[in-house]
Amino acid sequence: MFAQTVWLIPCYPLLGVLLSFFWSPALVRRTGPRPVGYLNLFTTVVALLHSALALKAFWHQPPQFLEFSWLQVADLQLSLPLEISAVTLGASLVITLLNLLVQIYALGYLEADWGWARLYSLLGLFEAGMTALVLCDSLFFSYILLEILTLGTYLIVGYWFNQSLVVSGARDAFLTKRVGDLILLMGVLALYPLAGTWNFSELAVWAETAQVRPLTIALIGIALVSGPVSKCAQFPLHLWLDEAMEGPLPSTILRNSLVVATGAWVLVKLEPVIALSPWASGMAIAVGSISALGGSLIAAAQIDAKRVLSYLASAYMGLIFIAIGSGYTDSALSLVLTHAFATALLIMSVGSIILNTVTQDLTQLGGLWSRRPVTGLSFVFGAAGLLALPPLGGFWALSDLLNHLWQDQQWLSLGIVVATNAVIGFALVRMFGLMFAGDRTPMTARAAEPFWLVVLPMTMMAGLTLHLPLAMNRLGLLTEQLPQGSQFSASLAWILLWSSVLGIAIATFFYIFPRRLSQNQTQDEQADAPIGSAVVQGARQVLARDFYTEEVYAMTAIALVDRLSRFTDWLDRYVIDGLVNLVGLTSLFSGEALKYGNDGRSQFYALTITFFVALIGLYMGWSYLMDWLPTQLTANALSLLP
Amino acid sequence: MLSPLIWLPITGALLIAFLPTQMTAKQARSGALAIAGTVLLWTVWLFTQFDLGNATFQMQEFLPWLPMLGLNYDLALDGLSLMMVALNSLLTWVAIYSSPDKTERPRFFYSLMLMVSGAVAGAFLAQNLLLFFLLFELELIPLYFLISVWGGPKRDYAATKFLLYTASAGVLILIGFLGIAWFGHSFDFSYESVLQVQLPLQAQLILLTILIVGFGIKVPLVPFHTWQPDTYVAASPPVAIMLGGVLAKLGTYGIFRFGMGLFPEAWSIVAPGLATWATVSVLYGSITAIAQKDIKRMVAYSSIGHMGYVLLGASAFTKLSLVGSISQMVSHGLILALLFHLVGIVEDKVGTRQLDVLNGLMNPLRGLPMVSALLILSGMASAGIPGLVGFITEFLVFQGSYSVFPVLTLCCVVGTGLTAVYFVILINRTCFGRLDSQTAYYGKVSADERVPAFVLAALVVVLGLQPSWLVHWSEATSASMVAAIPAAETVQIAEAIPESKL
Amino acid sequence: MPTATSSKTLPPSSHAFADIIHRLEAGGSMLPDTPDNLKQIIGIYKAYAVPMDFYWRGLLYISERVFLNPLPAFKYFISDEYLDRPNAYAGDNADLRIWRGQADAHPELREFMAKGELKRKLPKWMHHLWHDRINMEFAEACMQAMFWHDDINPKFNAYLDSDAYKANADGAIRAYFKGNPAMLGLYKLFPDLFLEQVKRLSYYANLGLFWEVMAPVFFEMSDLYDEGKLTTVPEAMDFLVNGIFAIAGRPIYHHLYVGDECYEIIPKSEGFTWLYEAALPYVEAVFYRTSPFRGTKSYNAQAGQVPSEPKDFHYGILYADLFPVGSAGIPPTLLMQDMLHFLPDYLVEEYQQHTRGADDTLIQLGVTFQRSMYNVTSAVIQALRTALLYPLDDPNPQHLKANRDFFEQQLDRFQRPEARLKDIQQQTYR
Amino acid sequence: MANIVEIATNTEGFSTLVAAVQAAGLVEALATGGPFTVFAPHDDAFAALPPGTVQTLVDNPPQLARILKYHVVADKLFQADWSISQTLTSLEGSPIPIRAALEVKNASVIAADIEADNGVIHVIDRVLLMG
Repeated sequence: MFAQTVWLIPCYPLLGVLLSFFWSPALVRRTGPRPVGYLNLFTTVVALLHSALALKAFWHQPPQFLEFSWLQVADLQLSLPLEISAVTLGASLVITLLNLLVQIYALGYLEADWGWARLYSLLGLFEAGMTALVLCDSLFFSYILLEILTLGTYLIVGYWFNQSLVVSGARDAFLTKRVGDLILLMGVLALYPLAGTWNFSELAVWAETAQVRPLTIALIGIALVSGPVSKCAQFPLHLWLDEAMEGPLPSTILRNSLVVATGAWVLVKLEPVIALSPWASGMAIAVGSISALGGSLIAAAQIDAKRVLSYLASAYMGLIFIAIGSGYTDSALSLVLTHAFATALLIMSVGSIILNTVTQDLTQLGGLWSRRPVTGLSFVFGAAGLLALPPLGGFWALSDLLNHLWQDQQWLSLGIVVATNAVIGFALVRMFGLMFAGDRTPMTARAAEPFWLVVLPMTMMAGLTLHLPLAMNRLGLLTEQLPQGSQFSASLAWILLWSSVLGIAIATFFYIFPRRLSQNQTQDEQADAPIGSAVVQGARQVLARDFYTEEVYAMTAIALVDRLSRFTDWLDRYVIDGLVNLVGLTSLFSGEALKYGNDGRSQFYALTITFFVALIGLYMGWSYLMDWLPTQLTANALSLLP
Repeated sequence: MLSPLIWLPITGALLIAFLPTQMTAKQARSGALAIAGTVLLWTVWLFTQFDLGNATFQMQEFLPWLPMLGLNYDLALDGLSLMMVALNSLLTWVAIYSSPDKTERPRFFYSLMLMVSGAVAGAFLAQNLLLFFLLFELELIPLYFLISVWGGPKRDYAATKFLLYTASAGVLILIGFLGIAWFGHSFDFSYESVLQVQLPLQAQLILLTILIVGFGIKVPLVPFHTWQPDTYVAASPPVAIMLGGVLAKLGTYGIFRFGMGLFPEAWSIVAPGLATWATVSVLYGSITAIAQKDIKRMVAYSSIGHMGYVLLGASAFTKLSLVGSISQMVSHGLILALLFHLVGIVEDKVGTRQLDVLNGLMNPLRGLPMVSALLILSGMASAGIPGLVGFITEFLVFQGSYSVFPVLTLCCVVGTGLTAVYFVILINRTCFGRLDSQTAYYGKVSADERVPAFVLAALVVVLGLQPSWLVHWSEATSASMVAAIPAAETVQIAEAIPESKL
Repeated sequence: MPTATSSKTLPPSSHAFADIIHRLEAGGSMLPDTPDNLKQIIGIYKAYAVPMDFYWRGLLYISERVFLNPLPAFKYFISDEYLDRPNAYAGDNADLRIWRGQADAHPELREFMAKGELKRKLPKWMHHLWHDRINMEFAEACMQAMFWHDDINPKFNAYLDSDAYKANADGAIRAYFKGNPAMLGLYKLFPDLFLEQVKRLSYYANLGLFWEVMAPVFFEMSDLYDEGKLTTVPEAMDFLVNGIFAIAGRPIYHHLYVGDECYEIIPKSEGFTWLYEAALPYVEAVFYRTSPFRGTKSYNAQAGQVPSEPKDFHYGILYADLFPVGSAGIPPTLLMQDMLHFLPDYLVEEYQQHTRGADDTLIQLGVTFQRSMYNVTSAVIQALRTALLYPLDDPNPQHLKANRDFFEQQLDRFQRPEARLKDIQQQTYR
Repeated sequence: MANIVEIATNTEGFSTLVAAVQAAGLVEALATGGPFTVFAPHDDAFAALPPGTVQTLVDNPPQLARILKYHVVADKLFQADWSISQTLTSLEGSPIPIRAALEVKNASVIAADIEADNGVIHVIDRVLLMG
């Protein structure tokens, strides 16, 4: 019963979204907007229960498929297929569960906010969109949902629209994701004539026997990978995630843990198609490698608490891209899962700090450990969950990936994964040190743990992160590599563990010890990198400014579109319309400026049109003329012959 | 059955204009609205009578008029006409509804609006080339007055430009029609008999080119478009709705009916060129829109881009792309009308359309929150966000055209990306941002101003979620049009291009 | 010095706000004295006093009863005892009887709590969930501002960091968690976690005790206006100045009640006074500084929009842009909404006549509130001048010069572009 | 000679001050401790305060004591001693600015250098307030 009605799962939050409209501050005047929060909380709980019960019913069952017809036109049939299986229902359970916690967190974090109707309707939209995405089995509908989520991102980042950085952040998030979406759309358009289907399951079957020209499939594969590149905030389309940090923090939790992973999910589903072309999978690995290492390095140099975590999300997604590009979809899904929980927890704890220290500047924080131990411990658990530190989830997921890479002798990727893990460890411990160690600062002089509605979901999230390995074990995500126990597996685990320890140790040495020893140092000295040489400072600056990606964008793509649009505008006004305006000018000089209807002007309109008509006529008949003229000429020429 | 679509508005127009009673602006508006509403209801009834499976013309009406000239009163309806007539009836009602109560010289204004509506409906229904031409020209005069009397600054300039361009279009179309008679040696201008005429390919090409250019001016296609931004900007919002929503469709309708329909062989030859032209139009319109500072001008350029998709679908002439193109005409009409209506409200309340000046209209108490929300909706619909009608029609065009013109189709997809760019600029500047506390004492938006917006927005959403209600009407017609075009060329192109260009 | 002969007046000020400084020197307010301004500010004092009557009771309830409850879901559901709790400065048994008015909760407040805007008697929790209630979150935000800006209340904060306080708090915490080994264990593990919470609760008490005084003052002003006894803006200001002095010595303390047992965390005998430890820090923290609203400022560290020093903060009501009230992220909306329920009829009518009437009353009353708080700030400035400097009619020109320097120094803070002092001089700013 | 309290009690015009000192429970300290410099506000100074001010203070002895302590410096300073310094530190802890030869903060000294056993009294015309 719960299985056949899984299509209802996205409908509950969607209903909440629709009802939220009635609490718009333009409509509700005498009472406040809070009921909308409770309402959406309720629909989320219903969706969560439904997911859980359906999952229970589907445990160890083969997947089932449902199909809803949407549109049939000409020779195109669009129907919405749903895949109901333990995996999709499990994903939907994770999504609704995290949504529930985030929505509770938002009750506390935004308790003084008046825009709940918009916030909760958008959170609900994300919930509905993501549950629909994991349940749906069609590339076409996945594309539709991703596009709608792109719009949702625009609106939720633009939530505090009074503020200018929010507005530009929303813009950039929308446009960057849209670029990815449209490249994906190109892939979607191109794939159908070849495969004849958009259903993932049928695509997988098709891919087994597909005979396609290498260039064609390479281009399609690259297009299909490019869409998720922007979703998952991979280089070079990663900047939006940083700017999206202007949005309200609860939405950030959701975005960094789940929404960025939607791209990875689609990519996992498309893996058979991508594997058809070494170019496409190579691109996934390359992009993932750059993002993993680059993102974690950038994160290690940020001074903004939220932005450290945003770049770490990029980095972790990079690891997932490596996994998908190399064909290990199971590792990729484990990574998605562990990342979602750990990241959500990290952001929740950072939000709990920001909420009552009024700053997210790491250089202005410090000395919070003794007074904020709940948040501190949550941060530690989150960091441990993300890193390869046994027994938490990140360790198992990463060592699983590492094992695969070892078996396939992907040494470069293996090195990148290990190095990234070390850098992530460094970045997280550095952040921990800057926030919690040392003496208190003017910003942290008074810091009590905040409202219980913030702390409660945070501690629950911490509990979930700690118990994730057990759940993964139950789900069979760990079994694959644990029983092997062969030699390289164990040594790999050690390598991984040592890389984490190395990163942690270096950061501890630079950011926790000095702050504990000499607490009299001024904030600036403490905050800046411990090593003072110009080269290091320069490198730090490059990293802190995100490799100057923003500036590069501004000088390239943005400048190009801007210049081009100005040019065509100029062209339009002065060249195409200019033939007309020329007369306007002559008449201006001859003192007849305002006589628009005069004959000279009309003649020029006519002249312009005639000119272009002749041109277009020539163009339209060109191919024909080319065929026709020679024959005529030959005929004439022949006729001239005696 | 079809005549009321023409004669109801025209009679109404005459009544409002010449009834000797005194009439306030409000009464004139109510009268016009009642007539437009009746026409709209009549159109709805037509839908119930329409035979979906029938690809040929339906509900024919015939009256001999001047048979010696080949001119007869000959009306009929197929899927394409039905969509266009419906759009006309709806947008006429919306345009009249959105006209402010305080319009000057109201009787003249509303009778002209109804006149335009009746003439346009006639043009969409005409089964006789000369009748089409007459009605096509008839609509021109009232519009000239609507622009030059009730327009904004530079209205004379814009009206003259509009008149001259459209008149030139008319001349070309007339030349084309007469050319058919000349080459075909028959002076029967009824559509059916013209269809029977066999013309040499050479003549077909010449005539087709002339007609495409003639109608292309109306659409408009680059480079014949420069009248359009000036005119849209100068025209008052209701007139702009008629211009952009309905009259532009006369151009694409003409290309479908009298270009593709009459010269299928030549069509298959010029199609690749036409598709390129359409793509250039799409990219040119979209890119130029980005640089605009005036919302109306921006929307005008966006319209150039969106009409390009219609032409792309027509050039590809697959069943899917044709259905897509016809639906795209409707969806573009709805979205454009919504945009112009909202811009009209913004201009009325805030007193400017300049993107550099506008700010923070999302503010729930002092801004225009509902208008902003709908502006976002319509902008996103135009940018092709799924769930709204703009997406599915564009998608059908793309999917239908991809197999024929893959590279050009992908270029047009880039065009939708550019659309997103300028609509985000528009929304960011108008809706987002902070209200200026020195100036933000704007008036309230009345319920009357909201109704048309809600109606259009509801259609945009409902047809976006349930597109079969939009696309089915034109399926049979599209199929029969495609069937008329020689298939060999199609197949040849379809196979040649993807492999060579991909 | 022979100059102090005929003219005791100083040459005109060259300050950017010279007009306003001359007005202050003449015993006026920063707010121009117009009948419309008077009507607006008195009306809003009334509308402010009713929710304030709830705020102070709620704050004391939380600090004295809810205390360290880890899941304080019902902390806003104050007990009847606190609703009936006699205001120390109103009612027949008041410590000081200079303001009339009743001791227990205001009848309009009681009616609103019972019926709300739904105008229906429903259980408390239903009104609560329907958001048909007083926004205590606003009071907590003010408290948080006072708590967080730790440089403006040196004596009080020094005591919070003292061993005596630690010992008192320790006793209170142990008593409160008596028989709860889990929380006691947690306390043993993280003593600072709990101590910091108690410090914040001390600020709950502080602000509650502050507002306990302001509520009857505002009620009295509204009554006097209705009786025709307050006729100008300066009179309204002087009434406030007198009130500030009358109550200046009121003790600020923090007690905890476990059952009937009272634990003195900050005893009255520490000598903390209403003026020095509550009123002045309140004005500084809430009127001037607070913290940047998320809806209007970016917290992005790289953008540098948030000053790195708390003393450079200037986001209080005197600087606030009220036009975004009602949008997302603008916390003063909470207060505006609370006042909306209790507007006197003459203000409702006034708002109907301007801009969008009922549609944007929230912003209009916000602007009014800003005007009224400029008047309160004027009262504080005049009171400080009285306490620390010289009478306005002092014969000694050097004393007058000192007064002027003081006024100029105070008004310097409004030279920031965000300050609304210029706007409130115009009646068209609504 | 007599101690500070005795002098105040026996001098005309200090009844309010004396009553306040008694209410605040400072008699003992002022009578026996020392040496002190006391800036003693005259009765008129108390009377000049807005209504209710004194009443509230008298009702709350610790708070009153704090205000009174602001008038006391823990040293024996004659006018010649204190008038050359910028500020004095009061018993309450806050500084007392000296603005001119005969001005303590915003109060003027009416009678200076009244010596007592355990200190010196200066009579001022205004109640001093911290801040």
